[in-house]
Amino acid sequence: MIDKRAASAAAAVAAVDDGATVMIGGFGEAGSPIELVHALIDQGASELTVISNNAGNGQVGLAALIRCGRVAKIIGSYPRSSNSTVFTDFYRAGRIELELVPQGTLAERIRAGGAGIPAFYTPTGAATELADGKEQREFHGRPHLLEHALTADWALIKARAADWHGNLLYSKTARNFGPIMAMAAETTVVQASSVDAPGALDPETIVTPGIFVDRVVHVPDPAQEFELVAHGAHYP
Amino acid sequence: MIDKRAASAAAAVAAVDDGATVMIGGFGEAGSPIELVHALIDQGASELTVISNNAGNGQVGLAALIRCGRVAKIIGSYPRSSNSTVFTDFYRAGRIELELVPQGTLAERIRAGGAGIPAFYTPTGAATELADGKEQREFHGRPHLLEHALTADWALIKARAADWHGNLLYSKTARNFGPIMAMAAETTVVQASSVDAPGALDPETIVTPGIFVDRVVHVPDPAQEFELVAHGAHYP
Amino acid sequence: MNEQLPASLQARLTREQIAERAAQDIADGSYVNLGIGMPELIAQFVPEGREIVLHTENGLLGMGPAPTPDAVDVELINAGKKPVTANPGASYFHHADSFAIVRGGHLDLCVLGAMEVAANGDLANWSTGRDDAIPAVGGAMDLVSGVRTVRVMTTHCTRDGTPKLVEKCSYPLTGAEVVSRIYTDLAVVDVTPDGFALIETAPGVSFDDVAARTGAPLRDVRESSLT
Amino acid sequence: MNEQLPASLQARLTREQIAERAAQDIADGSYVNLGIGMPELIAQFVPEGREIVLHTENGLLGMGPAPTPDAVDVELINAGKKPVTANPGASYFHHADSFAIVRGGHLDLCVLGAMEVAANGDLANWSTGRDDAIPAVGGAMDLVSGVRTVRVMTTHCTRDGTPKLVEKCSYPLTGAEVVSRIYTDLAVVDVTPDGFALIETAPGVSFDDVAARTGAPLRDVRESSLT
Repeated sequence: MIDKRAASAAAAVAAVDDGATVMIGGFGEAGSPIELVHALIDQGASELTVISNNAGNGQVGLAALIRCGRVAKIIGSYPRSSNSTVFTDFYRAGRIELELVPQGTLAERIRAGGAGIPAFYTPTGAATELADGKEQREFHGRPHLLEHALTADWALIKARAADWHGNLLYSKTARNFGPIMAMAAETTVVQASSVDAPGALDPETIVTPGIFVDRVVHVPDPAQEFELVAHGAHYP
Repeated sequence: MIDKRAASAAAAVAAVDDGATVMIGGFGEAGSPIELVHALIDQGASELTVISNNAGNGQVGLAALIRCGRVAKIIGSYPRSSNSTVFTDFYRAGRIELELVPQGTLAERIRAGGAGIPAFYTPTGAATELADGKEQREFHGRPHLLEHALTADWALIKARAADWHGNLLYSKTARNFGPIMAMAAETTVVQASSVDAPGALDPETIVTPGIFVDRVVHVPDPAQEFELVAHGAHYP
Repeated sequence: MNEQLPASLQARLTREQIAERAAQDIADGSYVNLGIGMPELIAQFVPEGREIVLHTENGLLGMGPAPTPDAVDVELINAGKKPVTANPGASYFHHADSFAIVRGGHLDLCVLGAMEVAANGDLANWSTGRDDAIPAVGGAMDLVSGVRTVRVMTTHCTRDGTPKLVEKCSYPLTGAEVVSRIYTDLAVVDVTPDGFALIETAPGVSFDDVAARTGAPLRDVRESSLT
Repeated sequence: MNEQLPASLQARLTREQIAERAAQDIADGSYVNLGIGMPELIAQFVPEGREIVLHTENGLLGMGPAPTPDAVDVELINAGKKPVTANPGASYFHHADSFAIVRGGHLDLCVLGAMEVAANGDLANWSTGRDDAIPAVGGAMDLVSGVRTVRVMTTHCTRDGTPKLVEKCSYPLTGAEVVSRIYTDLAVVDVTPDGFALIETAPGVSFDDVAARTGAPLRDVRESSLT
């Protein structure tokens, strides 16, 4: 029988090793798997490479993971925001490495990682300083860059609804990186507001097929990062 | 106001030029846009390059387009089937060219065409005769082939439901190549069993966003290729 | 701006007026991405009778205006991370599909902010290049390399009066030869094979006013100048 | 088969029995793609208590058995273009997503038919290479290059008695060094770094029976042979 439900967020992330690469879903405050990231903080793994579009907000979630000194490197497109003081401080102090990737290239590299495409060419970033050190090649008379797939040991993502097989539905723009990160990680952990038996979700509307998901944690009433940040919440 | 409804299948394909490249959706008999292909036969364009997984069945749809002598070349993965005698005859007589592409590479090349990726590397087909003439490169110790994007002047596809913006839902495994062909063609024409005002489709469940679609033809009770073939139907 | 302004420049356009002007050029039925910041205002000024569909790169086509405060959904935001709504006909998709729309050339137009635009259409709008800056690029490079028409909405000069329309960008590029038209508080300027071309000024602003505040040669191609 | 068979080979396995044997090795919870033709039979023999999820490359995960004649939906078919059903927990997706599953290494196992399998795991199952053949490859090359474990289900020899397990394939390859195990009407044979290894015979079939019908050296690594 296929039942990917985990007993708790803690159980779901218990096996994360020091030095692991972890994809974390979300764009801005929408779609952040706050409960899973907090469980990862409690779990204690360090020297992590985190792949995430942003670098966290306020003093919770990914920002708290950084503040606790667990993140050696971030791969993302937009680590700067009005609420991202933790990353800014660590970056200025030379305590965290950054690989900056254009947002569409980041998304495509993650999808490629999930789709078994080791590398692809893209026009994005050609003739900019983000092209430095990258292979260039012309197609249709335009310069393109060779970009390599991104994969990860773990993906932590957030869904609106799941079933025991790991089939997922998302909520509005909180979908963002969830579906492609689920494809690209060795072990994908999902927190979902509802978790039902197979058959509960319409097969025509499933966004992430369960084959991409390994563990489902039921978080019926997830914290919204937006609200935690607005209220000045700290974790731990 | 955005209203992509076409008055008829004939009107929707009226501008197809001789020599055009046309993607035609469907896998086996599921998802074949029969009414659109028959309108294309009536319209008369010839010397077409058709991108389609299969090469038609019986004496209707794509098989009829070939029989009428309109197709100069097919790009597909599986033109041979028990019902595809038309293609077989034309191929043996040297009257049609074939570019054979592994099915997953065909799908990825079409998606790449729609996604602005001019080329990508794939392990599929390495060390086979379908690698002949292709650039090879090693990634992670395995040989990979460089494959180029496919685009088209036209895509003819079939959907279950559409709205005036061109947002689409599909039916089960008739979805197959529709969503990616819609992305990769300059002009995408859809035949849909229902066509409603914007707002009728749940934005969370839309498979093809309307931006990929140019013309929507309402075909309330489409012929099923499977049944036409079973009954020995001929077109025209 | 510290310098004494000539009377004509007292009347330069507000942000809303620039947005309104930029909106005039958006064709009915267009698919459009509006950059974070000033360009977002354009959505409010689309002329009546035209329907445009807004794309926001975090996964929504058919973005509507900001919600009323009681209708805010923190899981429905735009690329600037502000709450928005979804219009009838909207659709949600993941980030790879969203940038397939961008990179694949499916958007008709994007209007972006700028730090500098060069006379050949080079755009700089993502980094000051300063050592202490926190690097952040977002989707800007994807937009300029994928969208069919790239326009800029910006003040003509920085707060200290330095021209933003320049011979060559001093800041790191977002993309090379990508911008085709610039809307500012003083003028509408096209990027042509022969460099900047003035096609329109704000009411009461002269060609000389604009040329004096432009850091590269400016040709006058206004209808009025040609008669 | 024209030759006179030894008594032991009269008892070789039926297609259903080969399928049943292959099904024994599929772990509970596996994601599996079964090739068109003989391998499709395996789905009927999954041991009780094990749940496996079948992928069909034309866009369905969670494929169920054939429908009753009155429940056929012509828009719900498998890769062999035959009507199927969808189990609870199924999902539909387009072809690029379907082959992302294949190429991305997400399937645990595929079992394919074969024209030839070489002692190094090379597989030929898509083309006779004859001049008059209609080329057709389908998803076979994608499956063998993407799925973690590739096994073969086939008759041990062709109808005229020619071995299908060979030193080197004579037909065009589907993939190089991809097959790890072969289920036939006579035996279960593994592909090892040292070539073919017999791990099991059908009841009443001897090592010599199998070796005589195998076109490459065969080692006997059965438990019984090692005691």
